[in-house]
Amino acid sequence: MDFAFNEEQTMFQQTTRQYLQSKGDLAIPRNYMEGKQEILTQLWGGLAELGFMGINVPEQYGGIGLGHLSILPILEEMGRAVIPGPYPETVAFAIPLLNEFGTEEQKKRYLPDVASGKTKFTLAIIDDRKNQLKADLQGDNYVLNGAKILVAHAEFADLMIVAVRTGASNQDVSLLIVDHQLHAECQPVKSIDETRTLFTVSFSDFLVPKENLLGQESAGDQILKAGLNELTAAWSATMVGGMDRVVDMSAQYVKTREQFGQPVGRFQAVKHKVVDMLLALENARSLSYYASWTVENKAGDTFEAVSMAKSYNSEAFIRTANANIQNHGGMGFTWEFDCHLFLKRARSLENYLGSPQEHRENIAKESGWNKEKVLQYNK
Amino acid sequence: MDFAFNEEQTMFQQTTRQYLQSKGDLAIPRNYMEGKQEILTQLWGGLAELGFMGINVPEQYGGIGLGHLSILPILEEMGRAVIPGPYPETVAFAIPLLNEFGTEEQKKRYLPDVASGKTKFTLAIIDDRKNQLKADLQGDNYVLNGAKILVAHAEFADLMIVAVRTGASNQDVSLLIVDHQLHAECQPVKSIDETRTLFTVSFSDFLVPKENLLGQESAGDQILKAGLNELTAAWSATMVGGMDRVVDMSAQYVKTREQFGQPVGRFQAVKHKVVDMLLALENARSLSYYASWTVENKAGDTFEAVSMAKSYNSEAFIRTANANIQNHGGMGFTWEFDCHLFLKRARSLENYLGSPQEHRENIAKESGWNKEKVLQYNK
Amino acid sequence: MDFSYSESELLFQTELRTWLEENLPEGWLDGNRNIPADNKGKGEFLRDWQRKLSEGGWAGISWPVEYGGRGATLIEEVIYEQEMARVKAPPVLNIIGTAMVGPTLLDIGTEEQKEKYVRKILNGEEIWCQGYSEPNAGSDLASLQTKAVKQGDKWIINGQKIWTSYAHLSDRCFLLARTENTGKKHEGITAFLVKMDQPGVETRGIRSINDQYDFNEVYLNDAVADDADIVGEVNNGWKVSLTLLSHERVGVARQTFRLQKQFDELVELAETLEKNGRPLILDPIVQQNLAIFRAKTKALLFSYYRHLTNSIRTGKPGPEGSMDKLASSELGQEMLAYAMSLQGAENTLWKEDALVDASWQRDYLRSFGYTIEGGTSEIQKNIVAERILGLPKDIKK
Amino acid sequence: MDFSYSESELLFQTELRTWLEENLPEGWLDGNRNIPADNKGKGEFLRDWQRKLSEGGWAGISWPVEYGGRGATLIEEVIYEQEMARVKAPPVLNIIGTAMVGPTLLDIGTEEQKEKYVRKILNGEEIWCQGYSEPNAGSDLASLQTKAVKQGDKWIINGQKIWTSYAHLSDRCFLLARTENTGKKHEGITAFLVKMDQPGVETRGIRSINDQYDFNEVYLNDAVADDADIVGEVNNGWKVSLTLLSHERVGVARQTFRLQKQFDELVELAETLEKNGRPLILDPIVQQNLAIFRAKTKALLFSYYRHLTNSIRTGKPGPEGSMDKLASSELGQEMLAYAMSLQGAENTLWKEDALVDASWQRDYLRSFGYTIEGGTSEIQKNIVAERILGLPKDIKK
Repeated sequence: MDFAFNEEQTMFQQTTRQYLQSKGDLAIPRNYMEGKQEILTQLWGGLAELGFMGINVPEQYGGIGLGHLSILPILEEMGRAVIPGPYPETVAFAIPLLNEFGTEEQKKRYLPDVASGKTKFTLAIIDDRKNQLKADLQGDNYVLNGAKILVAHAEFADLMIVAVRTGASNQDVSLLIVDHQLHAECQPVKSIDETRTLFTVSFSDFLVPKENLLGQESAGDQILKAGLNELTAAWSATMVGGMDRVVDMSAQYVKTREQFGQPVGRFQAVKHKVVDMLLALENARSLSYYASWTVENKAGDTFEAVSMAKSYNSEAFIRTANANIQNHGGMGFTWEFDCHLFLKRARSLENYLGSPQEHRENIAKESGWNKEKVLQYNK
Repeated sequence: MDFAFNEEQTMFQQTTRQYLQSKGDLAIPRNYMEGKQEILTQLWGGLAELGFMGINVPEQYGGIGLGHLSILPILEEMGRAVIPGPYPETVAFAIPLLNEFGTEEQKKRYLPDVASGKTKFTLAIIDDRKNQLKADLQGDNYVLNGAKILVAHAEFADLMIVAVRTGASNQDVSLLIVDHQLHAECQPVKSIDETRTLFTVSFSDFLVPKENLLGQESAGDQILKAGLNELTAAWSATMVGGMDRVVDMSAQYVKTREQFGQPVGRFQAVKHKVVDMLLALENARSLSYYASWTVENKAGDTFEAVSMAKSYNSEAFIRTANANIQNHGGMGFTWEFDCHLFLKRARSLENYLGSPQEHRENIAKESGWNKEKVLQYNK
Repeated sequence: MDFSYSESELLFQTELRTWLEENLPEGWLDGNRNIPADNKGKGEFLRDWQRKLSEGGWAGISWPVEYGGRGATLIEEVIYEQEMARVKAPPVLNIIGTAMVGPTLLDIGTEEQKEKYVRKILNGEEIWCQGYSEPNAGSDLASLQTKAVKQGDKWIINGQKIWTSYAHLSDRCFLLARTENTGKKHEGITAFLVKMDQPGVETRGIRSINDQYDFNEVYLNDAVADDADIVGEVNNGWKVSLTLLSHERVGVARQTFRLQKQFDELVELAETLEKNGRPLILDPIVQQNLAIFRAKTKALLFSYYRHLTNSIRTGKPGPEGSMDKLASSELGQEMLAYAMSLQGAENTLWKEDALVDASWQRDYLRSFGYTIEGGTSEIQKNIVAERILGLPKDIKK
Repeated sequence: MDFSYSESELLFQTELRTWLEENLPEGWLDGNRNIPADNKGKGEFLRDWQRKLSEGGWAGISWPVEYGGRGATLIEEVIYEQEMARVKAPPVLNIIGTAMVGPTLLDIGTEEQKEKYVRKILNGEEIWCQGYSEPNAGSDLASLQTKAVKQGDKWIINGQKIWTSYAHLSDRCFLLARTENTGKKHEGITAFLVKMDQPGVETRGIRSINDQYDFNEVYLNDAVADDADIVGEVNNGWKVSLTLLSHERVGVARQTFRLQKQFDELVELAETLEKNGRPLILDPIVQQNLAIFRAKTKALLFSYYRHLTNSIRTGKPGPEGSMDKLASSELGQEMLAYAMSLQGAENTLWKEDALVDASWQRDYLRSFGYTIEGGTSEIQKNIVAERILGLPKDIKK
């Protein structure tokens, strides 16, 4: 039994932190928000150089062949600096799905390019309410019509994994690997979290070759379940990083900011508020570690573990980011100080990949508190 | 507009406080808990002498003819001293129901005796799960068989208003005025709140004269709704008194108890906790005042107002009573200190007359958030 | 104990409602409540509204009739704020002037000051701001360091203020400066009426986390004031500022009524948004949360009324205002946070892309200021603890 | 990072499980977990259990083998506590002896003290209590006033202790007393090993709010100790007491595992209780609440493990124990409160009339002690703030 980072994880963590600091730390999201989107390309190049794009890509495809637990520290560090870009989508969704469900040809085509940093993935899974995305198989191509909303970083990603309706029933969901940069229409929408750009992506008679089908046709729901579980674990880990940072920020600020001739951290109202933040962080970190462990080890309780992490961490991240603003007083209310970056990121993750309430419903389901089980119990 | 006690209310409040203090204040529930139940008889005599048993009894039946708002301050004061006995049941349930639904004969028979302190009422409305109380009309008598649980102060009350099934349907509920002291079996049950004794009351071929029917036969549900609404407002008022007292206790204690060479109330963790208690008290008082005002004025939103008071106040009472224990440190954990009396009373009222969740469901219903309204809205 | 309005109060309410219906900007009541985002457009829009209010006799209603007010009662002031919240009226640009500076000058100003300023406050000819906070004097206001030094017959003021609302749109500033450095910190402060349009005064907008620029830094570099610009006496500014703050109850009323409105809109939001084809409001969990908010918003309203009753009876504002401020700012933040949660994965969309109404996102972010400005929640708790509960003061060096 | 037990750890677990199944009191595993309520009966029952543990080699498992222990690893200690919580084993009467006094004497006791006390601690022949808190020295332990004065070759002890668990059943007390009045408060304290059965020692049970008498006041009127009864050196008791407290991690483990068990029972409660004929657990609101508790209890468990990992790696207990204690005591109180709420109008029934199991009511009331004893939550927060976050110390006079 060992519940802390091992040497390798610690190394990944330190390397990431040093690298991000060398690139400007919180200046990275700042620059990105101000329109300097080239920072993302630089960043991605650097991550690839460090080998971080291929950590869980098998060695025969140019990667290192490790698992989810090895990405965990990198994700935490990215959360600590509110890093923009589809890193989680690429390494904790596209790569594992390609590993598990991709054809040999798909693996050869995509994985080496992902590992080298050439190819970035995002995903498109939420339908426009009024314009559901459908795919008709015509000859060797799927013909796509409809739109997806809330697609993160469509501008930067080269490819996206798209969930499409390929049949009459609600269950007929298939996953396609789509080169949206060809001629899908990517319409940016404004979000309070300007470090995660969101797009509505519309397809109009858009052709996707049949060989871009990921997994079996109409097996999309099951594949998605696995992929989203890992992606959710990944984003939960970034929240731990964000919380770690706001605890640090608060602790530092209240040690130095003086009022009434005292550092404000000497007043218990402030002092204990930072402790409450720390306790929330401790919980979040524990749930994140465990969730990632169940993902890597395909443990039987992985869906429950990930739902615990996501529901707890997303609410705790909002709460601590909120407290961090309060601890900074008026300065926390300014655009200039960094406090709001964390609050906004926390909000943009709150309901992404399922709301806290939905994840708690999932805990209930996975724990067998749902109807069927209980009625058995009562017999 | 005037949102504070008027002169009359202030007078009732002061008189009650003085009277209860003269009787020993918190020694009253202490004595009662230790088995000196004669204290209740003395108390009741005193209350009657002060005219407090007849405040809302019409003048022609020996009372003063005022309304619910005049009882409010007395109830608060009783809550402040965790007074035992069925005062709310008598003045905020039996009297108003007799006033509104009693026959002239019933009023003459009961109201003067209630006003003089001779007759005390309680109520029995929860069926024993395994032994529902039913009443068969045979000749001039209802014949009662079955049992009621959680009947408060059955030992001290002379009469009880009992809800009985008088027909085949679930809606066939009728109210009877029952002299349970005759030969109903009153079995005490142990409760953590020893200031409110509870009984299981069993009836076996127990005869109740037909003229003891309160209101129409099978109209019990509607009558109960009105009666319980007023009773719930009354108990919510006692909670305000209880909260007022724990705020006082905490404020006093933390001013005098010293640790680290300081009164502990100087430490913000403690200081602000008492402020949070005060804020909860303020809310509770406001909701209680308004609820009582809607009861007296038969306002259209009275059911919502009372549910707001009950759901908020009962949870806030628990929370503040809990904080009061913590503020007293180890001493708060002793039987000897009075802190626990309030916590236990708060718990014994939490789900009495409906749980907080149920009252919030009622707020939703009364606010029209329920299905019917919303479906209309969506059309 | 009576929770209803008197006839004359109801009359006042009707009169105001009618006036609002006739005078609010075009389309306002139908929900087209767009205020220009740019500083210039916003300034003009708000000045127009201020002028309209003043012409209609609806600015500074509590002022004496002789100065252009209505001599409104406290209850009428409350009704006024209630109605303004109901229609979500545009903010009153000269609120500092009409609610605080004007009444303070009427209280303790010189005849000359009354003559010179008071009418122009009401008709919006001169907009006022207040210069209190400084970078190192936030919660600890008495530590302010902006200095005013007498040179000849002029006071020369140097320093920096922060969090000055609408400074960039203001003509004058009610400013606290240090005129004496010995003795206790709060005994060397003087209150000045300072002209904004002068070379020594420079304002710089602060971008808030909701991307608005309502607050400013104000830099004072040899700004000038006369003896005639002093309110009260030299070194008596601390007391003067307390007089001014005692007029702040109206702000609390505004916050309280805004909450009532916000709650109604929260219910509408839950009725509008759907999940799996069902309105959210049918979700029992949503109902429980709304019921909790319902009880809390109502409780705050009644508590405000109760505290007001005390003020009316005793003839002076009590420390309960701190409780109202504390509770309403915290609840406002909570309810707006819940409105964010309800909007699902689209909850962060804002400005023209907002899911329902961009004001949810803007107000949510704005709400983080509620618990900081005008005394943080922590400071309010100290005030309540010490002034209402009589608990010991914090230990200070 | 590995969340599974090694083979030898699993073996240890199996061995303990088998022993428990064979040695727990008759019917215990089937839920008949009645401990006599009266002091005498309870004392005998607990002494019997202590003796059984000791005979089986399951008391003081972390002790060196030469002193009758198993030299268990930290992880084995954790497994031990986990299993004990799983079967809700009777409390270990001599827990102060086995978990704290024994290890402390082995650390820093004299050879004579080890000889005299250590074996009798393990086999339960001598039960120990600890005399720390006093009426005016609770959170501020260093203010203790119980005095020990040297007269000839004896120390004469006078004063009063409070909150001494099981003092009425104990043979010896690990007691702190003041031996020097000058200098800093915590520099004049000495640790004594005091015999309880002597004329100068009198215990009086404290009735707790859950109607139990587990705590005591201990009155010392010319109680006597020898030089040989001093642990460490005269006036060095503060450091000795810290050594002793560092052995408290086992208590935290116990609390953490008790929570896991409590959560499972809470789910069972919700499956058992019905409303309108439906088990409460089908109520989506109940499910949400249980899911929150599920995540929190799991989080505390993993946090405890993480902190333990740190201790194993660094070879010493860290300040994280304060976080574990704080979080688990607060969560325990919360969950028991929820168990009360779930029981509806019958939630206050207790003892033989309890709706489901009287231990809910008893434990609920007991939980108010969790956040006070062993350092209040407020004190723990100070420790965490100062020792982990490096925030400034409280201002003290």
